Amino acid sequence: GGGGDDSNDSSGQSGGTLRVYNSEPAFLTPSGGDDEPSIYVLRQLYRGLVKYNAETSAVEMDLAESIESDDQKVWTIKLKSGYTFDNGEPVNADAFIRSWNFAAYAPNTQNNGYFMKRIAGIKDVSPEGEGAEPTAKELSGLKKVDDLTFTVELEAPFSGFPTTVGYVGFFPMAQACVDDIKACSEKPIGNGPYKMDGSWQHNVAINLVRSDTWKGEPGKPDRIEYKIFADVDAGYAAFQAGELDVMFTLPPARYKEAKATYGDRMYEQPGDSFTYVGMPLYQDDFKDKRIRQALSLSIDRQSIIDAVFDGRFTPATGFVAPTFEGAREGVCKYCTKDVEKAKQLLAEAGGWPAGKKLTLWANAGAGHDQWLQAVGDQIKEALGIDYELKVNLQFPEYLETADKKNFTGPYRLGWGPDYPFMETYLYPLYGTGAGSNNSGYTNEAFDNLLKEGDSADSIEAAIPSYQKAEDILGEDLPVIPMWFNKVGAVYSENVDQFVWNAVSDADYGATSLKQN
Amino acid sequence: MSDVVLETRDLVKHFPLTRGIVFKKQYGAVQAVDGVNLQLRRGETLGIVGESGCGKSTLARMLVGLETPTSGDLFVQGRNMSKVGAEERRRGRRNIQLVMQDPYTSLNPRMTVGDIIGEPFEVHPDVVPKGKRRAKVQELLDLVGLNPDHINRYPHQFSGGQRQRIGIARALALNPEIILCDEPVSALDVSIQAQVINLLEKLQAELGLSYIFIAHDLSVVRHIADRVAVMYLGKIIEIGTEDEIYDKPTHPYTQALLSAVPVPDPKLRGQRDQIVLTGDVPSPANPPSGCRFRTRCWKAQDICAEQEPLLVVRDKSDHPSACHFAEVRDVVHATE
Amino acid sequence: MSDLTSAGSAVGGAPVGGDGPTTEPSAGGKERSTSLWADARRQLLRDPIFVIAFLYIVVVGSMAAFPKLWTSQDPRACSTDRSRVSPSWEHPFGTDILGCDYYSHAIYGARPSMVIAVMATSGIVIFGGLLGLLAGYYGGWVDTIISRLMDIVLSLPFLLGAIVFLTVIKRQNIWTIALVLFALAWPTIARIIRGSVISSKDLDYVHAAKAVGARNSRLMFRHILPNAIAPMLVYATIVLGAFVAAEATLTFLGVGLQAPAQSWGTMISVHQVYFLEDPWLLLFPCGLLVGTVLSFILMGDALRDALDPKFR
Amino acid sequence: MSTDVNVKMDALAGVDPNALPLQVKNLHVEFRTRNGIAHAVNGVSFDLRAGETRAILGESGCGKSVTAQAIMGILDTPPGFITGGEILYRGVDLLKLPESERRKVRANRIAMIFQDALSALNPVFTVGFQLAELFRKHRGMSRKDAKARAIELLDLVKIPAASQRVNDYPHQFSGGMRQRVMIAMALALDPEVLIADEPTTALDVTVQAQIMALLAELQRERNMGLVLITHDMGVVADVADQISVMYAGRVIEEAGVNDIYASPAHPYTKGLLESIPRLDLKGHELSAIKGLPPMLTNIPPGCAFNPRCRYAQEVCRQDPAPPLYQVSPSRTAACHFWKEVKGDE
Amino acid sequence: MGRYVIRRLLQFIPTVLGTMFLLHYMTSLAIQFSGNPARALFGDRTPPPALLQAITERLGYDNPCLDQRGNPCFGLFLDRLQNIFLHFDFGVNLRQREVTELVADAIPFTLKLLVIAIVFEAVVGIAAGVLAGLRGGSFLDYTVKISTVFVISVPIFVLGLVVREFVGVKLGNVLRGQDWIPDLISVGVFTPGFKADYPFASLIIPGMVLGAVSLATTARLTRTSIMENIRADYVRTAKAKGLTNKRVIGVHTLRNSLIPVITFLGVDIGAAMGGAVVTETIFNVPGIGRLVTMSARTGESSVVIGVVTMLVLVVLIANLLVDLMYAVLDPRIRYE
Ligand SMILES: Nc1ncnc2c1ncn2[C@@H]1O[C@H](COP(=O)(O)OP(=O)(O)OP(=O)(O)O)[C@@H](O)[C@H]1O
Ligand SMILES: Nc1ncnc2c1ncn2[C@@H]1O[C@H](COP(=O)(O)OP(=O)(O)OP(=O)(O)O)[C@@H](O)[C@H]1O
Ligand SMILES: [Mg+2]
Ligand SMILES: [Mg+2]
Repeated sequence: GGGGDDSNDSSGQSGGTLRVYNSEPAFLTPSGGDDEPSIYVLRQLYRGLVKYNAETSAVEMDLAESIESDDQKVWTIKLKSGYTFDNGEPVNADAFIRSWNFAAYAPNTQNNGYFMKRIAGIKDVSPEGEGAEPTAKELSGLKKVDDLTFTVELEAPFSGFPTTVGYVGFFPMAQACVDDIKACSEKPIGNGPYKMDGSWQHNVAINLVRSDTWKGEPGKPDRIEYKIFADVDAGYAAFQAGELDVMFTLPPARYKEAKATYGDRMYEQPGDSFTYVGMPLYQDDFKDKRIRQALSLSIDRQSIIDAVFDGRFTPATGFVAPTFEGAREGVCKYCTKDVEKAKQLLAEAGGWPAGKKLTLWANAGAGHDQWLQAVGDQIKEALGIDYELKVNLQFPEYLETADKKNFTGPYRLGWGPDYPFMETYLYPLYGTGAGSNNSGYTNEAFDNLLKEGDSADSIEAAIPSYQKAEDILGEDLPVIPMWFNKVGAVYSENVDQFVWNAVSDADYGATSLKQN
Repeated sequence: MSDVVLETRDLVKHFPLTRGIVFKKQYGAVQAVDGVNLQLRRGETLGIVGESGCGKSTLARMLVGLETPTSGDLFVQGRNMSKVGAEERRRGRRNIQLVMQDPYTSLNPRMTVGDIIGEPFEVHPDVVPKGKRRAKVQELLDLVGLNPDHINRYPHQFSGGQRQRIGIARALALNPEIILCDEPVSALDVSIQAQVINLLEKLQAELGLSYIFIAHDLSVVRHIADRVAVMYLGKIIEIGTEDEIYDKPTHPYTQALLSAVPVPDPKLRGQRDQIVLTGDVPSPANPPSGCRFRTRCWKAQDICAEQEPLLVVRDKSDHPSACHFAEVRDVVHATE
Repeated sequence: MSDLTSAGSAVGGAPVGGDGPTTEPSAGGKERSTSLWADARRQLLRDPIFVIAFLYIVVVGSMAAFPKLWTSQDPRACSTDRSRVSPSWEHPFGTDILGCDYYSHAIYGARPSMVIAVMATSGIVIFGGLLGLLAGYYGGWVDTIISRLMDIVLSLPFLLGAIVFLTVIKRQNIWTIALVLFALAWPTIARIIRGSVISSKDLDYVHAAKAVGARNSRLMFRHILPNAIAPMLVYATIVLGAFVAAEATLTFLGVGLQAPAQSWGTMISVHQVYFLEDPWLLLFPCGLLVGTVLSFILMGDALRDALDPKFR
Repeated sequence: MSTDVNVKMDALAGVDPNALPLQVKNLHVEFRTRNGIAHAVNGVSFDLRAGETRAILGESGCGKSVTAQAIMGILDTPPGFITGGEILYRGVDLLKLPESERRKVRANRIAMIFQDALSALNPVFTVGFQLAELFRKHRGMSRKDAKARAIELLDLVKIPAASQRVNDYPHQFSGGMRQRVMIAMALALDPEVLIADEPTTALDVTVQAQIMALLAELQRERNMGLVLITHDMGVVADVADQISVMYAGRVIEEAGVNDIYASPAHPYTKGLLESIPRLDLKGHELSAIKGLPPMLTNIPPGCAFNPRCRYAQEVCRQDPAPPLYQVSPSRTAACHFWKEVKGDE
Repeated sequence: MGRYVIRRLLQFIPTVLGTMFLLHYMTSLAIQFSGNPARALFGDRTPPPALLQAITERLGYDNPCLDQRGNPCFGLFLDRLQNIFLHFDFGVNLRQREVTELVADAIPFTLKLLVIAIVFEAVVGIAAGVLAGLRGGSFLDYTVKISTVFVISVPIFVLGLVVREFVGVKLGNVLRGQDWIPDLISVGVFTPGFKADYPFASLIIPGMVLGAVSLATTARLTRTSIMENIRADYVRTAKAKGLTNKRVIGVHTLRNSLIPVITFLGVDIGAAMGGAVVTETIFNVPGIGRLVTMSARTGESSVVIGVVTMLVLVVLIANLLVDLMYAVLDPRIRYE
């Protein structure tokens, strides 16, 4: 990070009030906020060990001086000195250890406890057994060396560890914050370039102003106002009425119109959220990979994207978002429509049970039924398999159905990366016994390739192993990749330069306003 | 006394006044009827007169079983109706039928005349066998002077007088011995009223019916009744034959009532001995002590407030009268 | 003088009341049995608004009952290749976002909308009517219990209640939606019936029937109910319309019918977002829906006028 | 007394103090309803002298109230329309006056009492308010003075404890007292003509006697003309000077009170008198008028009474309806056979 | 009067308890049948069991009865009642915020919205109804009738969306382009949604949309009521008193006619709260309706119970006020 001198010479770049769209955050604490709206605010209030390069997604040191390991298992982290929280507490090794311990300890009920799962000793603070009580309050893997140095021991080697700690869940917390977490969420004690002005006006607004305790590169706007909307359509209407400067997302159906109206002020970029149709491999009908391939071959992804989403997505031909390092096109050879081949594969697999309907699953109320219906229509047309939709489960029940592996047919789900490292698309979804492996996929070769990558010497060195693993998926199709989103943000005429970070999305602190 | 078809002994009806939601507390009662003794003989017409709200209708409703008496006994042909079972009471009720006041509301607008008059047969299927009911209804229509062909018409297609005839036909359906008429002609025009009164008299002569005839029009009552009872605030205050009441009234209230009736003869104007009462009828929820009429009575003395006068024959009268100072006074022919 | 007053009646003495003031011109011969309903029918048929509304409902009803009569297209033959095509000769209403024929959708969409409205309305009429009748007729503790029950349901704001129930029930098909609409709306009808029963149970003709010995059931169903039914009928007609609209609103709120079920509600809520770009996607189902609701309400109005004795 | 406040503030142009307080000439009123045109009033005429009581007698629906409403100018229009005739107040034709002028006549010069006092009084305002309103709007009095006058009036109509009752609502009064309040309201501005539309029909006989006595007293005091609408032959015999008998919207007989009772000249009047049971005449069967009054939408040609009339002959069934024959200098009857009727006893 | 109020308040108890139990049972069933709502917090990621369990406990969904399908969970209900009535503790939502706090945040917006809606509905509805009622059958009457009926037959969300798009955005943008229009109007009133800077002005249009739903009913009710009263005898009396037309209508007709309308408006508060669900979503008003919709969808039973219970109380109290108002407006209604 550079010093605070550059903003002074480029006059007209700094200052003003940036009004942005947001939804109501869940928690404004690093340990609790795991939802998009929270993260958007938290990233301006707090800063962590590393940050991501806006264009390349590469990891850059932020508060950390260095993050190093010999064995990819025990990591030593050295901090820069001189940073403090808004309340004057120093940002030191304790601030990080405190924060991570606090999140991990199950009785604290912090949502980001999930992300501490790789750190040694997690089983003691957040045991897995039904009704088991934690036996420790602190993670045994975190050790303070001196004020500005601490070590992190992982349960298993993981070469991508430095990429993960840029996530808000790994940001530091002040002692005062941990002492009264509720108050800290209402009026955060941050260590970042902005601090809250007043307190959180729930469902209405969150206003940030520049923090004078921040030593790093200052944010561009003097003030960031997050206007809170419950509904993206309402937000877009407000944008149209000139009440917002940045809208980081668009209502799906308004994309075309927005592009026409705000073409030059629209920011588009491939995104990283992955939508797929999972295959319940635990059902006999889907055990044969040729069936899965046939289904995938029947789908014209682009046509669905054009019809239902105004062409806003990128058809997926692989399992890793194209923006990620190591991602390749055409990993999945069955991901473009080819009816002849589909029919042939289906026939080879012995055909589909006559008269049996394919049940397509999605959770209710999120608008998935539309495109799923189109998928069904295409399968029906290509393979003559009639389908029915099962789209009435609310999200909790839907997820429980997934956890319990009770789907009776293809199901829609999505995945967003936790850190900018291609492993995030692989192990959690397809690793044997992994948390989000809903299809019940298990493949020893795949698991071994992942392990190989995890213990590679560096991030770069890990990639080839992961790519091999992805190739296996491309053949086995435990899930049918559908598409990756495309970022579509619009900004107002007041905005001079809009900054989008490939990993952490819209960066309001870096977005500058026109001065007049 | 075998010819007494209906008798009441100390018949009382109090409507409780309550308050509270779960635990209802009674804080008073409307003493609508308070100890009425009556006898009705076969073939006779007993008139009941009195001011509005004095309890005439309530009494009538108890007699036909629409209201359960608070206390007291009702004998129909010697049987105590409050002591017999529900089924017998229902059968006993057949013997007393009711003709109501308002011909416009007493007929169900959605039923045909045939259904209305035939309803008693459906309720008591043993009276007329199924197949003959229609013929019987037509017979009844004919009896009350309506065109039997109109059996399928609806009430709104008839005039008030005609409707009242339908009501009478319904009352006659079960061959009752007693017909209770609660102001049957009050709602009718004079010219029509006469038609109905004539019909009632004719039916009585033909079928040997006994009538209890309630009205507040004293002239009509005199015209039709053999005996007359005068009610005031839930009690009978004077009872006697039509001549005794009209020509020799002894209770001050009866006298005032009679004197107030305008006589359609301009020659008598200013010559009658008119007694204009002051004040209103007291509330039946809170009647005066002793004699209930004392608050409006020009003869009232201390005793009237203390002692309730019994309905008995006194020295200066030849028929029962509930006044300590009962005394004959001729008001109708006062100064002729 | 009696010979002059008796007008040749068979029995004598009592004059026959001739043809009363309200008798129709003496057409001789047959008696036409006119009733209030017959009167009302005649008046309704003379009311152009009623006739138009009624015809509209007949059309919509036939769409719901016999969709094949109106279209030969399969509403589920879709192709994303022809998504949101404007109306044309082949697709008179255009196509929807999935490229299905919008016209046949609209036709087939009538059924769920109408079935839900009709089922829920008959439910509240039967159940609400019965409870209202019991409460009004018996009074006392029966009334207390039923009234409290009505209070409880009525104090839940309708849409909120529907959202809570439907999210809980989760199976959002026409049965459950009808059930929820029914469960939340019956007290209104019960209240109406209770009111009119209370006011009509003391009518003279009820007492008259009681005086001839009629039992409770007879009094209730033969005398009280038929006269309490007019306000209920009027209300039921209006409620039918309201339910058609409620189904759409629930769908908009995400607790209504779900794909692939097709109702006007789902059509509106799926396509409302396109109403600036492709307004017809909203206009067609909305038009059908509004027309239906409007027709029901206007029919209810006309019915009220026709049944109102003040107007005859 | 406070006669000063009773000075009419608004003078009415063209008033001839010597003319009769009220004259109705050939009044026609019809109702245009869905079921056709109802001819409610078909040529009613009568005069009213100061201090005189004119009774208008007739069966239900014969047009008595409509006549009264037409005189007051409070007919519901539509459906009611005055299609002909004149209503003269001291020589001024009220029907030709503009509404603003007409309003000044109401209550000030011609007042009216209605049959059902409960529904005729506004249930949501106190009796005092409704009385005081008259003084405030017509005399421009202050609230306080108007209230004082209201109490005086209640006293005048013999309501006990008037100063307390003035703040009560109509439903808190008994039937007789309400009717007295109505009378007080009608007399408030000291009108010259009072129209009483069945003022005692809803009341008990004892109360009726009180009210009629009160009305007679007040009428005498003020030398007021009274139009008494009723169908009670007894009341008429007690109080009326002149009688107009109406049938099917038409005056069919007009005479002084004694003449009519002694020898009715129209068969309808005669039938009416014979069909009342009389307290003093017990025994003989009532002679009813057969049949029913005609529907006003469908009045039979000729004499409207002909289908029910025992004297009716061919001429009665043909138009035109019988004119008002001069029976004696002071009485008329609309019957071709009035002589027979009158002589037949 | 005080007695009456107390009695009515006592009557609330069973209603409120009944409603709470109903909601409690529904939400318990939801958990029993579809699982722990806390699970949804983690979405695609499977949470560590201990964490999930801790959160479940914190949210109060750990009662074993919630695992037994159909169990009414009386124990849990009693606990909840205790918490609510003894500690005023309605529990927390999934984000661990106190329900009381959530409601306190949201309710001012909803109340403002309701006030605007009711005032709009009352003023416009009554005015339209009076105009239509006075000229029954005229062109004006017809226009009012058709236009109001048309408004009710359009589902509120369609109305809301159209108004937001055309009035809030399109028209608003035009107005905002004019310098001479004050910001309060162009930015505050003509806005596509609620704005914290114009907490009242920006609710006017949403309030009007909300009010529009019942506008028709108000107008029609007023119309019928006026038409009934304009023929009433006391209006005739008022005319006979020589009062001006304005006074006859404005004083003698209107007050009587408004009694049923006011009753309706009171009852409508409940319905309007329901409508607020849609309006608040469309116009981004951070009120109760939006809160409860979201909570119902995510299965946050404590929020649903808490919020709806409070709403029910508001509805009941509104009804009580209406009754009292009724007594004020109509002296015939007397309470002991
Ligand atoms: N169901 C009831 N509950 C309470 N009070 C009642 C009830 N029925 C009648 N009353 C009261 O009982 C008294 C007598 O009433 P009833 O109807 O018998 O009078 P009535 O003599 O028939 O009067 P009218 O001549 O007006 O018909 C009245 O004060 C009335 O208010
Ligand atoms: N508003 C109205 N609309 C239609 N017809 C009316 C209206 N008012 C009165 N009429 C008709 O006018 C005729 C005369 O009515 P009116 O009220 O004058 O009778 P009435 O002599 O006063 O009878 P009653 O003795 O019953 O008061 C009746 O046939 C009635 O139906
Ligand atoms: Mg009675
Ligand atoms: Mg009249």
